[in-house]
Amino acid sequence: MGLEKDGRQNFEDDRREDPDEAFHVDLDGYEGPLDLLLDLARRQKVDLARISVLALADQYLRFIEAARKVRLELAADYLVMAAWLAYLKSRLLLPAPPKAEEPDAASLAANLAQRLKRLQKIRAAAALLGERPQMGRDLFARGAPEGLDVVNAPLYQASLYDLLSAYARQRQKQALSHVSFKTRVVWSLAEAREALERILGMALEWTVLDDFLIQWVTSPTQARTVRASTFSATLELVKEGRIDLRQDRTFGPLWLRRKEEPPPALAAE
Amino acid sequence: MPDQDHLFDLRAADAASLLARETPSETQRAHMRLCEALVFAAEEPLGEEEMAKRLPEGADVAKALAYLKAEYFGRGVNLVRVGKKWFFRTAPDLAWALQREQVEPKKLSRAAMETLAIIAYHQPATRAEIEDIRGVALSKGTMDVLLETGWVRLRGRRRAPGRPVTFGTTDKFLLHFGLEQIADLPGLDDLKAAGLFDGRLPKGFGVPQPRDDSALMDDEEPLGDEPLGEAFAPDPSEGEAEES
Amino acid sequence: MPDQDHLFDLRAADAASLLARETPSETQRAHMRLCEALVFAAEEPLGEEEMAKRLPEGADVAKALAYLKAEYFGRGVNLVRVGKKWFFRTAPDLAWALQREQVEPKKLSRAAMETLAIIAYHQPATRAEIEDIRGVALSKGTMDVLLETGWVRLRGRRRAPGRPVTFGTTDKFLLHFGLEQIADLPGLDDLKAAGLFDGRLPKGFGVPQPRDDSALMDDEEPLGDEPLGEAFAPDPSEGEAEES
Repeated sequence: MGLEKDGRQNFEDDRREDPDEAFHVDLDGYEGPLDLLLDLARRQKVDLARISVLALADQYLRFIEAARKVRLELAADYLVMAAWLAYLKSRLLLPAPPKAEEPDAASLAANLAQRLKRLQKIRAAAALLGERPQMGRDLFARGAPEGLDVVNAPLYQASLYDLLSAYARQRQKQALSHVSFKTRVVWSLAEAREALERILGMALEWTVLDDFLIQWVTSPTQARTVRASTFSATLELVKEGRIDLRQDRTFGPLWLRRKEEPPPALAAE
Repeated sequence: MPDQDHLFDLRAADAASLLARETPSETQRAHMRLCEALVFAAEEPLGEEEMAKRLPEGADVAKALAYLKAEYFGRGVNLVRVGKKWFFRTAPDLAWALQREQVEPKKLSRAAMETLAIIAYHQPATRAEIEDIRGVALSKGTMDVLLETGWVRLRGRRRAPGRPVTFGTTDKFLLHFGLEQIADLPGLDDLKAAGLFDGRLPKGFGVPQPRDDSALMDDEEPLGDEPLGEAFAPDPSEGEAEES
Repeated sequence: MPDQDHLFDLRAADAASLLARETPSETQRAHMRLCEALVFAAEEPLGEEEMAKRLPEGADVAKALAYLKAEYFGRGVNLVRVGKKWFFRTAPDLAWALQREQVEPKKLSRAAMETLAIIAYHQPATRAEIEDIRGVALSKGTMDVLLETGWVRLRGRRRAPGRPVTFGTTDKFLLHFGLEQIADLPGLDDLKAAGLFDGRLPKGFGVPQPRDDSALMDDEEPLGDEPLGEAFAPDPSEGEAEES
């Protein structure tokens, strides 16, 4: 209801005890002014169609007055309704103005009665709805349904044109952008080393490295890569102490020879 | 379980008498078996189209379901239609034997129940219309609770100043309350007879029938992309919000 | 499962004959309804003791269940007992209807289309050859999709280091693209005439005459038993994979 609990409530409460009051001045149970009006109307114990709006307005205003003594602050909804009912009451009591610019008091009253009736009906409907057997409370679906499956079976679609244009598109693209380099034959370090190790047995005495290479070089274009890789491989073998390498002068031929005594590390193996 | 259920049972009885008049053919029996298995296995109410896709071409699904419904009349489990969908559920009169002690479903507050009723009987309804009938501002919480149940949905927007969001009920609502269609709402005739919802219509325009069609009505338009926040938030002009 | 089901059906038929011999009394009918609803709503197979607790004192649960089982004999849904527990399940012979294939039209990705075209013209083609022509690595997904279409098949293996799998087209491919034979695929001149190639082609550019003989070619051998995984997996040495 949004009513503020007021600190002064108890004090005021003590002062106004009215045993004659026909109703409890407590708004907490009401869902707004229309609900309050409906409750008051019900106490008239007549059909809503024949309700006395004037009497109802009086009751409402008295109730609100009383309520304000209990709580200084009332929800705006209630006060707006009170103001409107006070206005309606004055209109109902005074003779109708000669030239009616506003709806006459009787139809305003009828309209209010109609709204109350509408609220009453929808309440009844809500109650009926709530009384219906409900799923999960009174009605139960199958406890353990197996479930239905939908398996998607893709159906691929493509036209011959799609196929041909896809083919032409990429063949053309590749034909124009494809720069083909001549495949370079590269002699890897591993290959060179393997080859060297295989023929080391022949090189007990000092031999020129290029003599070895001759066996491997089949075309002049390969000479560079073979020489470079083999040279690196010889350095590795020197480091391992398996061969000796010698060069007598700058840019002179490289001499290599197998070490006669295997190094202790290898002997141990 | 007043009037409405009685009506519902009458319809079911009508269906039952179908089998007294007609005997399904062998083929129809086969289709009934399939529909029975499909609806039984489905986790949710099953549409006739979905069944048709799983039955032999040209099978009369509606007829098979009518026979099947008749066969289940008076049984402990009934075949029930909700909207255009079908499902099995326990018979209403056996509720006492089935109620599970531990689970007491959360009850809706009075405000929520009334708001739900207004939306159901008056749909499509705007927040302002709900507030007008109840004579009190609608709290955001109430609407949230209802949307959370899945019984209420946002339908669209009213073609009117402010383009307010319109609310309606869902198939889940029908399912939950055991209604075949929105026209089966209890007390609807009474409400219509009282002519209570024609306030916003000119005289002679007729009493609007609540509609939960997915199609928008003439005075509705799609939700669009605007944020929906304002649809739920209390009108800023109203200081107080009810507690829900 | 077949044997078991057969036995089960015999037992069910026995049960069915029960109803031919005996007619349940009104009271027994009421108990059947309750059992039906209880078993239906239960989330797990339901024991007879559990049912007895919810049925009127002294009710013959076993008898009610026997009648009920008989009633469900031959229906789309059967009442089944496992040990001392009961549950409903859809009739085993209708299992096929619970699964529905839904045809979903799909377009091939550009990568897949290009790969397909290369396979068509250059078959038998290995993955490496396709990649060489396209100038981009072939993703596993692309090949999977093509095999799924049923338009591409594994032909055999190339007699070459690594024995790579060779791909070719299928009869389904011809059917889909309206070709009588693979040789009907247009050649370079036709493609040029159709405006699919412009004039800027390097000298010596050609389009192969495609062949899809089912017989393996001289440089092919049968697939053998080796796993095919490596035929699809992208070469680990290639960093970037095309998007499929």
